[in-house]
Amino acid sequence: MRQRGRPRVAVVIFPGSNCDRDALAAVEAVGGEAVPVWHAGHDLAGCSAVILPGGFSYGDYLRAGAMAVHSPVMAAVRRHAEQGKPVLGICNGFQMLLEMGLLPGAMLMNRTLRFICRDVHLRVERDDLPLLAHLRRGQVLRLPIAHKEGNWFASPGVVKKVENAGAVALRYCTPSGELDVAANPNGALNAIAGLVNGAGNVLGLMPHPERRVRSLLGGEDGAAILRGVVEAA
Amino acid sequence: MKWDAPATVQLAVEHGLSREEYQVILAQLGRTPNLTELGIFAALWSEHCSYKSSRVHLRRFPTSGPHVVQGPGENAGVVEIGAGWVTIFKMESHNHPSFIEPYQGAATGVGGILRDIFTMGARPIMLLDSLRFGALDAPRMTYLVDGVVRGIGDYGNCVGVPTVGGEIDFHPSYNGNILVNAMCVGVARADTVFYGRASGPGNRIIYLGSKTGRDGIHGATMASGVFDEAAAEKRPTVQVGDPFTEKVLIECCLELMTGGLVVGIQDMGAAGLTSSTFEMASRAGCGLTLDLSRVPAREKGMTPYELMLSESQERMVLVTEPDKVAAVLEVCGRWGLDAVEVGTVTAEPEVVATFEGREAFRLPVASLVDDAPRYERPWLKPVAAAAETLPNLHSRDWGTDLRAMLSSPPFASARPVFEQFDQSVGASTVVEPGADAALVLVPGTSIGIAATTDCNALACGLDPENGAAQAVAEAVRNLACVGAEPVGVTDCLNFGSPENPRVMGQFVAAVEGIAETCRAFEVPVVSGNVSFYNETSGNAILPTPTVGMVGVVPEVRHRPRSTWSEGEVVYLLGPAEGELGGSRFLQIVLGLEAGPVPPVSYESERRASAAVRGLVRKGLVAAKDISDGGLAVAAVEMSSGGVGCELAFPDGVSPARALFGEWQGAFLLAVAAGDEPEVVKACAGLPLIRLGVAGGENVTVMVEGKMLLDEPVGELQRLRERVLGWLSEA
Amino acid sequence: MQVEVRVKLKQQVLDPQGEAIRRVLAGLGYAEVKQVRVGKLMLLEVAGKEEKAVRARVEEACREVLSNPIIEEFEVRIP
Amino acid sequence: MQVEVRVKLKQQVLDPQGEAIRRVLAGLGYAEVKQVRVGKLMLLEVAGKEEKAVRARVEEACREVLSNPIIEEFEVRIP
Ligand SMILES: Nc1ncnc2c1ncn2[C@@H]1O[C@H](COP(=O)(O)OP(=O)(O)O)[C@@H](O)[C@H]1O
Ligand SMILES: [Mg+2]
Repeated sequence: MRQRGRPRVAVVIFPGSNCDRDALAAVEAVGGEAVPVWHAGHDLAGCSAVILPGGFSYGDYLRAGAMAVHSPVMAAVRRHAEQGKPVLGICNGFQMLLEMGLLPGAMLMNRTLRFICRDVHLRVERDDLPLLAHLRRGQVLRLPIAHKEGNWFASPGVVKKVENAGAVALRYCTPSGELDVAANPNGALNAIAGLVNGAGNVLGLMPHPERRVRSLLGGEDGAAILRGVVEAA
Repeated sequence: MKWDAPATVQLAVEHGLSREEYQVILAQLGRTPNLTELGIFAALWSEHCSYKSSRVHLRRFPTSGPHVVQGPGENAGVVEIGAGWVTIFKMESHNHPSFIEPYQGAATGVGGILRDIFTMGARPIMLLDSLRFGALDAPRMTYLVDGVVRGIGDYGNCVGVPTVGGEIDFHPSYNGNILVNAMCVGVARADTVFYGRASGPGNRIIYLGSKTGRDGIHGATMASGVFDEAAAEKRPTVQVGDPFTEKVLIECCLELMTGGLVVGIQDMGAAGLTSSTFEMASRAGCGLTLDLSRVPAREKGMTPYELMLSESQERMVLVTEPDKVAAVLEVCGRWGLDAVEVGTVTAEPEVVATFEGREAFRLPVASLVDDAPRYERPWLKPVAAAAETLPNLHSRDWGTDLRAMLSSPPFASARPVFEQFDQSVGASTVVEPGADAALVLVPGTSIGIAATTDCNALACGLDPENGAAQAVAEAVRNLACVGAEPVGVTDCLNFGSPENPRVMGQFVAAVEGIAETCRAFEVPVVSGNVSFYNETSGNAILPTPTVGMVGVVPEVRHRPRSTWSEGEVVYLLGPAEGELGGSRFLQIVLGLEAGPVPPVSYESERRASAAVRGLVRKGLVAAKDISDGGLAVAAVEMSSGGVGCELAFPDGVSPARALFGEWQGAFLLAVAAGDEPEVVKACAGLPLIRLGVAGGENVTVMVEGKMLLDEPVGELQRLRERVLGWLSEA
Repeated sequence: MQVEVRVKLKQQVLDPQGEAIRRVLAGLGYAEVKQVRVGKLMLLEVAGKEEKAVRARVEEACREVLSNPIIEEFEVRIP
Repeated sequence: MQVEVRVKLKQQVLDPQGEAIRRVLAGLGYAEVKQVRVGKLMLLEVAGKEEKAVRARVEEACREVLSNPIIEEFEVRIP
């Protein structure tokens, strides 16, 4: 049950996180109470939703997100997720959710073997979940990506499961919403840019909604996603 | 050879000191220094650290102004921008290391300039990089371009500071000596600026950050020696950057500063522990003691010589009060950083170091810093390149000429470069790379900070004084295109050997050009960097005085546009014809590197920029200044949204000068039809020509009913994208 | 003692890095190089005398952090 | 034949990745891991029967592209 006042949303800060301040500001911008939570703690400061922000936790050394998932606070994040409460992983945060097994698959290096920062178009595949309540199925979003390891991979069996379960939240697409190799920036299987878990409370995506909550900064498509998280909290 | 062995003239010379300089050292000390002391003198008296050949000339720069908080002399310049904020910025070169190992050289260049900014209490909010490479078919060149771009990206991306601008240009004079100049802009509250000062005798010296290895020993002296095969021999261990540690350092240092735990702080840059400790002591008029045995070492058996001269990255020296040491160590521990108390500030103006219980050296601060040699090197006034008789320029196929220019490296789209850089981390980037200047919001405010780097080295080679002056003028125009008013300049002066009077003459002229123009525009030079000895086997690079300019938009209400949209009216603010002297048209199309490069006409530039600035702030125009390649190239750039244009020049103009002329301080403006009256009013008294409208699939330009250009936009864009396209492939 | 951890992409996982290297080699005339797969080589200095125990611990570390079973397989060698 | 190329950072060159991994392992209780150095493992499938000739070619490739002599050293092994 929702306590009075603005919903409290935890943004976990790891050594090397660098989109944490952006996520905190974005949460506030869409009406939530943003609460910074240090990775070495053991609880989520009574927050009802969690954001794992982007960046280069532990320098992305070894594998993106691989070392961060062993931070003390992650036990609390896992419990939170397993209790069906909202969790959003952005970019490096998405990579962590994969490393933790809260979402299926793994990230390989981009097809170009290079870091890519540019706006991409994303087709919304699900709108029947609280986290995605402000999106419409088939809608095309425009958001920036900024990563070197966003090439989502899983075994054929897992890919089939993912598709059958409707676990795909966002796919890279053309401005008009078609799927097309040229519109897939990193080579991700089935152009997958975002996934949800079976219960629908854990969402991971490579693009950066927190960078697009004001038209002055290039658009507000990101606000819809963050609003979903805040209201689901 | 042992670290405490007595020095000799031979050793001094091997360290890059002259025999005369060694005699001065003997006289000042009244004794023979040991090897470690000699190494320290050699580092601090190197061109790189002492500016011994340039200092007398750099005095010509205007460095003060009503808003200047800190001019040259500190780690970076500080300027007030209102509402209690200051901006702190600097540009620095990492040319030689990047030629040896492009990836690590460029990466550690970015790391170094970031430290110069956050060491002063600022949060870095933008990075820019000004790059010069040789011909793409020169040996190793594509490898160098690729390595430098990856190095800049991997470091800045990981640290999480957006890389939002820069330049990339190509010329055979850089075949054996590329340029990598990195610029960083930060912001801080006016009352939390910190300085590199070891003040307050009794205060403690804390070493913070990565352990010290044998990296880059002699780096400072190498950056000050002509770059030849021999240099490769005495090559030190290449420094490897660790952006993760840097990111943690930034957060840790800012926390220490806001926590009131810092008296003075400085990064260990060139000549590592040596320059940081001596400079901090010198600025404070104090001295200090160091226990080198306590310095965290990465390798076994490191000597005082190595500990003092190592250039291991991601290290800081911090001064704090005795009763705050524990608190400092606690914060550093939380961030997982090594922090060790290594010494104490003393009143006696000398640095005394002990190692394994005995004195390693004792040196007077003044002799090393203040009394470092200064030279008035002989120089020859450069002769500005004159005009050459040009072939008949009537009835050419201008479309072919334009395509030739757009297919050449100097006009390559930089997209494959900057798409490897995180341009929007920080969620404050209003104008990303691709426009004339970058615009970023001060976090949590609507104050915009704009930055650009500019230098047309081709023009500087033809006429160093006017070329450098034009670089300043172009920077002012680029800022105007995003609505920003200049508040300060940093520079990175890249030249050949100062011991060559011709090169020294280029340097003196370029400094004069920058100084005069900054004075005219009332923009102070608050920081900068000189990089000499950019030459290989006697061939110097083009004189490349890179100008980095920072501007402010007090309140950003509209997102500046650099491309036009269907139906907008297109105006030329400026004369219909430009000058062909020193133009890209002569260089690329006619194969002539010929003058003259005109001087800057301050008054008209100032007025045009002011008008554009105001219109952009109101969101009334999309603006682009006319620089390299003239109006034709500016029109192509404004079409990069996929919308062409139908333009017509006034009767009687010379097609070549109208299409490809440069240097007039002109702008292209695109205006919604309804806003024309306001734009015309704002430009009253300035030359304003209505050229036509934006729209269609082609870029078309006519004069007197004759079609000069009629080219499909898509094709023109593809030509520009192709040149560096390989950079975005696996 | 010196322990060597070898982490490779699983056979069925495509390796764009290896493929890029192969193409570069082919371009330079090394046509005889038919395939390249890139992995990680981690050299650990581990305190401990008892080889079996050390190996067990390092394998545990591999499962816990050093490799990702979805895309990688690991091998621990003690020379 | 199968050829293994091992590329390591030279001993005196800093390995930030290895150090970061060591710290995390220590945090997870693997205090006995005193040092970690990360290198590249390249597994090449090379056409050719004559081991000596193949080795020579691959070593040439290592000098030319597969390693960066300024910071790395390489070793070619034919199992
Ligand atoms: N090395 C680079 N890094 C980042 N951005 C770059 C780089 N080179 C060019 N750019 C960007 O590409 C755009 C075009 O560059 P340039 O033609 O030099 O602009 P201008 O001529 O207006 O100074 C600018 O926005 C510039 O910031
Ligand atoms: Mg411009």
